[in-house]
Amino acid sequence: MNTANITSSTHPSAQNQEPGSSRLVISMAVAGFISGVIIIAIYMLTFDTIKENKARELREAVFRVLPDVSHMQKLHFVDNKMVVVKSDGMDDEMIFAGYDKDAKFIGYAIQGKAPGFQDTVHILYGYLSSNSNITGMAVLESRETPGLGDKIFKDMDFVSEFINLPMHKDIKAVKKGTKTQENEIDAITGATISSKIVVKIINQAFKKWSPRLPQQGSEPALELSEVKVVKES
Amino acid sequence: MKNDPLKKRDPNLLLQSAPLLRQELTTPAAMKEVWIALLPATAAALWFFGLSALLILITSISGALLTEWVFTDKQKRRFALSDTSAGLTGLLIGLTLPPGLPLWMAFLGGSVSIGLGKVIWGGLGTNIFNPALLGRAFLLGTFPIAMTTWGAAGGPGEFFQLHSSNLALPFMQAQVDSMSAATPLGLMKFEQQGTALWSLFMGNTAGSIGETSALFLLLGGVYLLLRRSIDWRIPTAIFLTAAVFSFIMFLTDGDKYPSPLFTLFSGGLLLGAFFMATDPVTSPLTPKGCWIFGIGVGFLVVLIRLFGGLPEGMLYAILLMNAATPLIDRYTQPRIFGRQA
Amino acid sequence: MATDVSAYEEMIKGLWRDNPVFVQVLGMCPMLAVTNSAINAVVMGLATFFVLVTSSFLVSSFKQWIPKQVRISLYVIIIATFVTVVDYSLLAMLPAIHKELGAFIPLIVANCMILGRQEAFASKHGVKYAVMDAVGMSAGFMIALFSLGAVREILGVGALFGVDLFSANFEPWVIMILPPGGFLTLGLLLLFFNWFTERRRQFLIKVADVDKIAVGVKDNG
Amino acid sequence: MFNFFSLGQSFSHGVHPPHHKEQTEDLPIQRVPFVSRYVMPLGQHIGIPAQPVVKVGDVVQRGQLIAKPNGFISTALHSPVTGKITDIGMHRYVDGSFKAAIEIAADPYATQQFSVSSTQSNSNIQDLNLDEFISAVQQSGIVGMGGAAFPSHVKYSIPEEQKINDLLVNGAECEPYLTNDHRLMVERPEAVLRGCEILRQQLGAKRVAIGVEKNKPESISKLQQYLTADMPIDIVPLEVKYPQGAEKMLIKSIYNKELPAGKLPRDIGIAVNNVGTIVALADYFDQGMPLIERIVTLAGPGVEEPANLIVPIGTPIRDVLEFAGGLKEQTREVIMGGPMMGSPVADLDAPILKGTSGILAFTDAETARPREYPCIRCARCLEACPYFLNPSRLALLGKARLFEEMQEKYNVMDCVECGACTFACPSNIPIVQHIRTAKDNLRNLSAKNN
Amino acid sequence: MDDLLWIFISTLLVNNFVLAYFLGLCPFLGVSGQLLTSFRLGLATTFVLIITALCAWVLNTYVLIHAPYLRLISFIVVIASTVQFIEMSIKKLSPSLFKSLGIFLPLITTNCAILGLAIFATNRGYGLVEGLVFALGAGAGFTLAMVLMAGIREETEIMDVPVLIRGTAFNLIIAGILSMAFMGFAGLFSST
Amino acid sequence: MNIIDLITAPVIMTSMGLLFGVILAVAYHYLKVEEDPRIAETEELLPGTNCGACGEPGCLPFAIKLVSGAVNPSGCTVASEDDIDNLSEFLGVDAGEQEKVVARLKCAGGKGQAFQVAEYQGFEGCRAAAVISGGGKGCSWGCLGLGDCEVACTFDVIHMNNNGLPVVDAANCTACSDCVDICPKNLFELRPIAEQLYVQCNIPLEGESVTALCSAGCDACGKCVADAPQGLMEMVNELPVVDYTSGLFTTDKSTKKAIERCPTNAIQWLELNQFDEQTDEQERYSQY
Ligand SMILES: Cc1cc2nc3c(=O)[nH]c(=O)nc-3n(C[C@H](O)[C@H](O)[C@H](O)COP(=O)(O)O)c2cc1C
Ligand SMILES: Cc1cc2nc3c(=O)[nH]c(=O)nc-3n(C[C@H](O)[C@H](O)[C@H](O)COP(=O)(O)O)c2cc1C
Ligand SMILES: Cc1cc2nc3c(=O)[nH]c(=O)nc-3n(C[C@H](O)[C@H](O)[C@H](O)COP(=O)(O)O)c2cc1C
Ligand SMILES: Cc1cc2nc3c(=O)[nH]c(=O)nc-3n(C[C@H](O)[C@H](O)[C@H](O)CO)c2cc1C
Ligand code: SF4
Ligand code: SF4
Ligand code: SF4
Ligand code: SF4
Ligand code: FES
Repeated sequence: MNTANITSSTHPSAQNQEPGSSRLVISMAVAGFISGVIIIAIYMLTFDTIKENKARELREAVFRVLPDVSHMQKLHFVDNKMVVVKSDGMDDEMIFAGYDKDAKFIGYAIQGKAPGFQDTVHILYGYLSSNSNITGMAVLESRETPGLGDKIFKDMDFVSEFINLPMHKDIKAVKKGTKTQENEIDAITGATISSKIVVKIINQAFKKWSPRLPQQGSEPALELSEVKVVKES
Repeated sequence: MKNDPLKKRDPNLLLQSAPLLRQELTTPAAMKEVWIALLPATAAALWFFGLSALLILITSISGALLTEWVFTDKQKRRFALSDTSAGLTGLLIGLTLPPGLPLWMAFLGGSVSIGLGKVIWGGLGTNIFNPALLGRAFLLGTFPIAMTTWGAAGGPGEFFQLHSSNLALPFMQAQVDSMSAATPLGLMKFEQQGTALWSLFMGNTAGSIGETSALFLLLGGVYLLLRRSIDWRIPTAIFLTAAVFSFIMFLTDGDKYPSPLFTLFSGGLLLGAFFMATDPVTSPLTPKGCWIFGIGVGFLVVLIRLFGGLPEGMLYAILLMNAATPLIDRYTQPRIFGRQA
Repeated sequence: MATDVSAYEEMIKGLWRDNPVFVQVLGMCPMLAVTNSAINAVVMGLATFFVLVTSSFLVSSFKQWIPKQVRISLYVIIIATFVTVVDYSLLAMLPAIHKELGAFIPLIVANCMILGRQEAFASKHGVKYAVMDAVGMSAGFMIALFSLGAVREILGVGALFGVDLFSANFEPWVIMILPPGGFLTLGLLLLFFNWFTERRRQFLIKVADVDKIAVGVKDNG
Repeated sequence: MFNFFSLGQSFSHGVHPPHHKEQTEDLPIQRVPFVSRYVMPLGQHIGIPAQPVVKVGDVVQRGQLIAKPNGFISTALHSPVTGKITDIGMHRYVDGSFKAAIEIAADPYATQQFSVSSTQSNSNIQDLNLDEFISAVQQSGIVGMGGAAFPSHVKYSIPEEQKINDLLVNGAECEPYLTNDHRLMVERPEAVLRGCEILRQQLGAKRVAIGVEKNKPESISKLQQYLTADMPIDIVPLEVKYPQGAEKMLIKSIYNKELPAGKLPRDIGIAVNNVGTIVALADYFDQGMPLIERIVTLAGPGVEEPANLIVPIGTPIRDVLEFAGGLKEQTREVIMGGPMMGSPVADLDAPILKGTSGILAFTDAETARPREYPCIRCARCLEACPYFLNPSRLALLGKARLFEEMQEKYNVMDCVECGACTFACPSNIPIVQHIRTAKDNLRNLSAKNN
Repeated sequence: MDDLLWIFISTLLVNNFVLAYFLGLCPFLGVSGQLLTSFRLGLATTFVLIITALCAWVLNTYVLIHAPYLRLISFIVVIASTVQFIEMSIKKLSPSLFKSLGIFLPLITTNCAILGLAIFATNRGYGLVEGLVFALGAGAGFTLAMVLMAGIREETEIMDVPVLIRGTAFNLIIAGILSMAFMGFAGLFSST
Repeated sequence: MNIIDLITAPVIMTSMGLLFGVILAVAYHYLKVEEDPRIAETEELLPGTNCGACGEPGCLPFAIKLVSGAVNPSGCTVASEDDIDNLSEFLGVDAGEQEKVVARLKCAGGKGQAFQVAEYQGFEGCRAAAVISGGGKGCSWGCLGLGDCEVACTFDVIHMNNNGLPVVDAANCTACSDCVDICPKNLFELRPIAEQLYVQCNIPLEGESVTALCSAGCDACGKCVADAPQGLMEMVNELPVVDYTSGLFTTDKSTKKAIERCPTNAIQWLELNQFDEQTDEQERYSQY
C-alpha cells in the first residue's frame, strides 16, 4: 500500500489553506485545454465515417420507401415554395425528393411523427405526386412493445400494405381481415393502436404536405451537391 | 374433589393478556367468506367457458398453493396453507384469465402471484400489491398476445369444447384459436361497437372467465357487503366515481364514449371492485383512506379505458392505488378522541 | 513479488467481493437501461471498461497536481472526455449498436461507479494499482451486465447474442425486455447473489474459518 | 333529553361482546364469613402507600385504622376484621410481585360489628365544609370502586377557578360477567340515591346523572322507584356497548361532550364516580363504616357456584373461591376484574383489593386461543377503538419495537387499554399487550431521561 | 399546446424517467427510505432539471452549433458548475432552504437523470418551452416515483420481510412492480 | 474541416475551464459558510461521489450524520477500507483509555434455580410478560429469561443460555446501557470489569422466604460479610454490598474467601463472563 499517498491526500487540514485561487483556475483551464484537444482529435478521426454512416442510413430509408430512386436531395418549405437545402441536419420541416439515375424526378419521401403506444413513433413514407400513391413506409424510430407494436416495421404483411396505396382520401386502419375498401389497412392483431398511429401519421403528414408540394412537373431539379448520393448496386 | 386446582400449587394458572373474550370471526373464516362469495361467479365461469375455465382455475390455484408451500420456511410450513388465502389468490387470478390461455401460463401466473406478490414480502398481510393482480399484470406484460386473445362465451352444451390453445406445451406458443372474439371493451374502444347491456349483465360475452357476468358478481358482492366482510366504502366510491366520470364523457360524445352502465358492467370493474380493490391487506385501513382509494380506482379505470392505450384498466387502476396506499394511510390517520384533527 | 500478489488482489476483488453492482450497488442506470440484449450489455461493458481504465490511469498519474477543491470537476472533465471518445468511436464503428444504446453511452459520465473509483482509489494509489483496480472493477461491472443481459435476452427473445436458442415456437417473455423485466431480473439476481454469499458465509462459519467470515454480505439497505 | 325508546345514548365505535351477565345478575349479594388470615397491601392504588400505625402483635378491631395516609394522593387503611397483626412485610400481590402489607390473623370470634371511625364523629354531614369533607373521605379509605381504585378525595379537591356542575354516576357496568354494580343498584337503590345527594351537595353540582346500560332494566326501574321529584337526579339508559362505562365514553354518551385528551373530567365541570364508590360514601357518612369490604362478582365458566359476595378487603382469593364451591377442574386462568380489562391472577394467595370488582375463572375452552395470524389490515380494530386510535398500526410497530414512533405518530399513550381492538381482531393479535408493552417501555424511558 | 400537454403526461406517467427510462436510479434506490427526504429530493431534482433544460437550450442554441462534439462535456461541466454555484448561493443566503433542499443538490448533479434530460431534449430537438415542460414532467415523474417508493419502503420497514431479501434486491423488485403498474398508462392520450 | 474547427474545441474548453474555475474560486471565496469544521473535514474524507448508496441524500448529509454519531462510517459503500479506517480514526469512535465497564446481571435464577408461579402465555419479550401480572415468575425480582436484552443489545453481545439467563460477552460489551434500559426488572448494571466480587441477586428478603423462591438467591445469611476483609462488605436491604471505594478489595485469597461459605453461591468471583454460554440452537428452536 502506498501509505505516503494516503496520508497526504486524506489530511484535509493540511490541504485546506493551499492551492490558491490561481492554481485552481489554471488547473481547470489546462484540463479544459487537454480535453478539448483529445475531443477534437477523435472527432476529426471519426468525422468522415460517421457522416458516411448517417448518410447511408438515411439514404437506405429513402430508397426503401421510394423504389427506383438513385439520387435524393432535401427540400425545405420556405416562402411558400419548396427549395433545396444542403445542410447536414434534418428536421421536421424537411422532406426528400428522389430522382432516378437520369436525374428525373420520381417522388417524395416524407417524414412524420406522433405519440405512439409507448413513445413517439417516427416514420418515413414515399409518395408519388403523379398518381397520389404511397409507395412504401419505413419506421425510423419507435419504442413500441417488442413482439407487438414493433410489428409495424417487422411484420412484412403490414409494411407491404403501404406499397402502392392510393391516397385519394384518408386511409383507415381496420381490424385484421376486415379490409374492404381501397383506402383501408388491415391492422396488426394485438397492436391495433400502433397500426392506427402509423395511419394517423401518414394522414397528418399528407394533410400538411400535399398543399405545399409544387405543381406536378415543376419539382426542383436535382442539384448535384454534397448531399447527393448515388445508390450503389 | 381429587383434582381441585385450588389445592395444587399454581403454576398451572395461565397468564394471558386481557381481553379474554374474542369475537367469533377468524382470519381463515374471513377468507372463506370470499370463497363463498365467489361461488356464483365461478359457477358462471364454468357455465360460459366450460372445461377450459375449470382447467385454468385448477392450474392457477395449484400454482399458487405449490409456490406458497415451497417457499414457506420449514417451521411455519405446517400452517402455510391453513388460512386458505393462497388458494384464494389462485382462484382470483384464475378468474381474471382469458379462457383460451395456455395452462402453463395460468400455472406461472398463480406462482408469480404468490412468489412475487406475497412470499417475498413476508407472507400473508405484508404485501403492498394485490398478489392476484400482480400475477395478472406480470402475465399481461409477459404474454400480451395470449393474454388478449379471448374465447367467445358458450353455454353448458359446449362444456367439453376445450380451447386447443389451452394445451400448449410449457414455454411454447399456443396454436391460433379459432374461437377467438373481442371483449365488449375492445369492441367499444377499437370499433366503437356497443354490447347489449343484457349480455353484459348475464355474462355471455367474451372476456376473462370470471369477469363477464355482472349478475353473479353482484350476488357475491352483495353477500360480502351484507356479511360486512368488505369495506362498503371502496366499492361504493369506485362505482360512483366511475359512473360520474364516464357519464361526463358520455355527455361530451355519446358515440365515442360508452354509457356509465356499460362502464360499470363491462370488463373487470365489478370483479375488481368487489373482490380485489377490497382486499384488506392492500387497501387502506382508515375510512377516509378507503374513500380516497375507491375514488382513485374509479378515476384511473375510466381514464385508462377511455384515454389510454389499453381497452381495460381495472387491473392497473388497482395496482396503482395499491402503490399509493401507504401514503394514503399515512395522511388519513383518524382524529383521535379528544384531540383536534 | 509480494506487491504483485496484492495488485492481483486489487483486480480480483472487483469481480465478486466488491462487485460494483452486486455489492456496492453503483451504476444501476446503464446497467438496467442497456441490458435488454447480451450484445448491448457487452458493448456497454467494454465502453465502461475503456473509460474507467483510461481515466483511472490519468487521475492516478496526475494526482499530485489536482487541487482538492476542484478535484471532482476535474475528474468529470477527464471522464467526459473519454466518454466522448468512446461515443464517437462507437458511432463510427458500430452504428447499429450505437443506435440501440442511444443516449446511454454519454450517460457513462454519470455512472457513479467511475467517479467513485477515481475518488476512492485512483486518486490515492499508484498508476499500476489504479489500473489494476479499474480493470477488476470494470470486469465486475461487465460480469453483472452480461449476466443480466443474457438472462433478459434468453427469456425475452429466446436467443443469446441474436442466436435463437429454442424452437421457433418459443413464446418470448416480452416483459423481460421491457423496463419492469430489467428491475425484476436484477432484483432476483441480487437476491441470488445475497443468498449465495450467505450460504458461503454459513459454510465458512461451520468450518470455523474465522478469517474469511468478514467477507460476508454487506447490508445493502 | 332522554329518549327511552331508542337504543339508549351512546358513543361511536366500540364492540358488542356477549355480556354473560345471566350467570349472576339475579343472585342476591351474600356475605362471605371471616376466614383465618387477611393481607392488607399498603399501596392499593396509584399514589403513595399508606403508613402503618400498628405493630406486629397489636390487636385491632374491625374498622380500626391500621395505616394512615402518607401524603395527599394516599388513603387510609382499616382493618377488615377483628384480630391480631402477625406480620408487616412483603407479601404476594395479585400481579405476582411482592408488596409491603399488613397481615392480620382473624379472631375466631370476630363479628360483623365494626368500630366507628374516629374521624366520623361528626355525624352531621351538612356541617362539613368541602375541605373537611375531603379529608374525611381520605380518612375513610374510600377509593374508586370502578376498577382503577383512584383515591376519591383527590377527585373532589378541585382548584379554585373550577366548578363542578354535574355529578356523573357510573352504573354502566359494561364489562361482561360483572354484576356487582347491578346488584348494588337493585338491592340498595336508596343508598345510591343518598350517596348522590351527599356528594352533589358537597361538590355543589347542579344535577346528577346515573348512567346505566339498558341490559339492566331492573336497576333502572329500582332506582326510578326510589327517585323522588325533589332529587335533581336523572337516570340515563345507555346503549349496551363496550366500553360504555369508560369515563370519556360515558361523558360523550350522556353530555355529548368530548373530553379533550390530557384533561380531567373536572376541567369540563364534571365529576365521575362509580355507584360502588357512591354507596361507600353513603355508608361512611351515614353509618361511619370505612372502606373495609366490597362487593365482588364471582363468575365465569370455571367457577362452580357463581355469586355476588360482600368480601372483606384483604381476604385471600383462594378463600373466596373456596366459599363459592371452588374452581372447576378445567380452570386455566383466573382474572381479577372484568374479562376485557382485568389482569390475570398469578397467585391465588393474593388478597382481594379495594378495586377488585370481580374474580372470574376461565377454562381451557376460553383460554385455548386459535393461532395468531398476521394482521390482514382488515380495519376491524380501527372500527372498534372508541378512542379512534389505529391499533393495527400500533401492534405492527410494537412488534417491530418502534416504541417512539408509536407515541410520536400514533399517540399510543392515549390508549386506555380497553381491549376492544383485540376483541375485534380476527387474526387474534394481542394488540393491547403490544400497546401495554410499548407504554411500559416509553414510561421507563422517560423516567430514565428525567 | 396539445403537444406540450402530451410531453408532460408522457414524461410524468408513460415514459417515467425512473420507471421506464432507468434514469436517476442511484438516488431512487438509495435515498427512498424516508418519505420526507424523498419528497424534498424530488423537488430539488425538479429544480435542477429545470435549470438543466435552460442550460441545455442556451448551449444548444449559442455554443454547440459551432462545436457539436463538445456537447457532452459542455453539458456536464456547465450544469454541474451552475448547480454548484446555486447550491453555494443558497447555503449563503438561506440556510433553512439549504437544509431542506440545497443539501440534495450535489447528489443530484452527478446523477444521470440530469444529463439524460439534456441529451434527450437535444436529440428530440426540443425548443425552450418544450424543454422546460419536458423537465417539469420528468421532475414531477421522478418525485412521484420517489414518493411512492418511499411510502412502500417505510411500510415494509416494519413488516416481516425476510432479512435475506431486504436491501437493494428488494427495492429493485418493488421498483419492477411499480414499473409494471405504470405500464397501465401506456398509450395515454395518444390513441386515436 | 478546417483549421478553425481544429482550434475551436481547445479554445472553447479552455475558456470554459477558465470561466468556471474563476466562478468557483470566487464562489469559494465569497460564499463560504461557517459550519462545524468537523463536518467539512469529514466530508473531505468521504469519497464525494454523492451516489446516495449509503441511503443518505449525498455525502454532506452523510457527513453530518457521521459527526452526530447517527451512522457508522462503513455505511458508505464506495469508500475503501483505508478511507473507513481514516474516518473512524478522525471521528474517534474508539473508547480510549477509560477503565473497561461491562454489563452485569443482578440475578442468577435461571430455569434451573427459580420456579414459575404461573405460566405466561403471550408473545416473547420480558417487558411484554412483565406487564401481564409480572410474567409469572415466582421471584418477582428475577430475570424472566425472555431475552429482551438479547434483542436490545446493539452490539449483539448478549445471548440467552439454556438456563434462560443472558450471557454477556464481557470482552465485547461496550457499556452502551441498552440492556440496562430495556430490562423490566432492572437487573443489569454497568460495573467496572475489575470489580470481580459480585452479588448475583436482587431479592430484598431473607432466610426461607428467599430459598422458597430461588435456589440461587441470597438468603442474607451474612457469611460473606463476615468472611471478607473487615469493612469491605456490609448488608444493605438484606443484600451484601461490596464497597470498592474502601480500598480493601484485592484479588488475592483474603477477598476471595467471601464466596467460600455462601450457601447458595449467590456471591461469585467473576473472571470475565458471568454465566456459561451453552446455547443449543436446536433446543431454542424447538420452543416454537
Ligand atoms: C404489455 C403490453 C404491451 C402492449 N404493446 C402494444 C403496442 O406496442 N402497440 C399496440 O398497438 N398495442 C399494444 N398493447 C395493447 C394491447 O395489445 C391492445 O389490446 C391492442 O392494441 C388491441 O388490439 P386488438 O384489438 O387487435 O386486440 C400492449 C398491451 C400490453 C399489455
Ligand atoms: C395524577 C392523577 C391525578 C388525578 N386527578 C384527578 C382529579 O383531580 N379529579 C378527577 O376527577 N380525577 C382525577 N384523576 C383521575 C382520572 O381522571 C380517572 O378518573 C382515574 O384515573 C380513573 O379512571 P378510569 O377508571 O377511567 O381508568 C387523576 C388521575 C391521576 C393519574
Ligand atoms: C375501558 C374502561 C371501561 C370501564 N368500565 C367501567 C364500568 O363499567 N363501570 C365503572 O364503574 N367504571 C368503569 N370504568 C372506570 C371509569 O372510567 C371511571 O374511572 C370510574 O367510573 C370512576 O369512578 P370511581 O373513581 O368511583 O371508580 C372503566 C374504565 C375504562 C377505561
Ligand atoms: C375481502 C377479501 C378480498 C381479497 N382479495 C384478494 C385479491 O384480490 N387478491 C388476492 O391475491 N388475495 C385476496 N384476498 C386474500 C388475501 O388477502 C391475500 O392473499 C393477501 O393479499 C395476501 O397477503 C382477499 C381476502 C379478503 C378477505
Ligand atoms: S385498547 Fe387502546 S387501541 Fe385498543 S380499542 Fe382500546 S383504546 Fe383503542
Ligand atoms: S383487527 Fe387485527 S387483523 Fe384487523 S387490522 Fe386490526 S390488528 Fe389487523
Ligand atoms: S446492551 Fe450495551 S451494555 Fe448491555 S451487554 Fe450489550 S453492549 Fe453491553
Ligand atoms: S435480564 Fe431482564 S431483559 Fe434480560 S432476559 Fe432477564 S428479565 Fe429479560
Ligand atoms: S447511475 Fe443513474 S443515478 Fe447513478
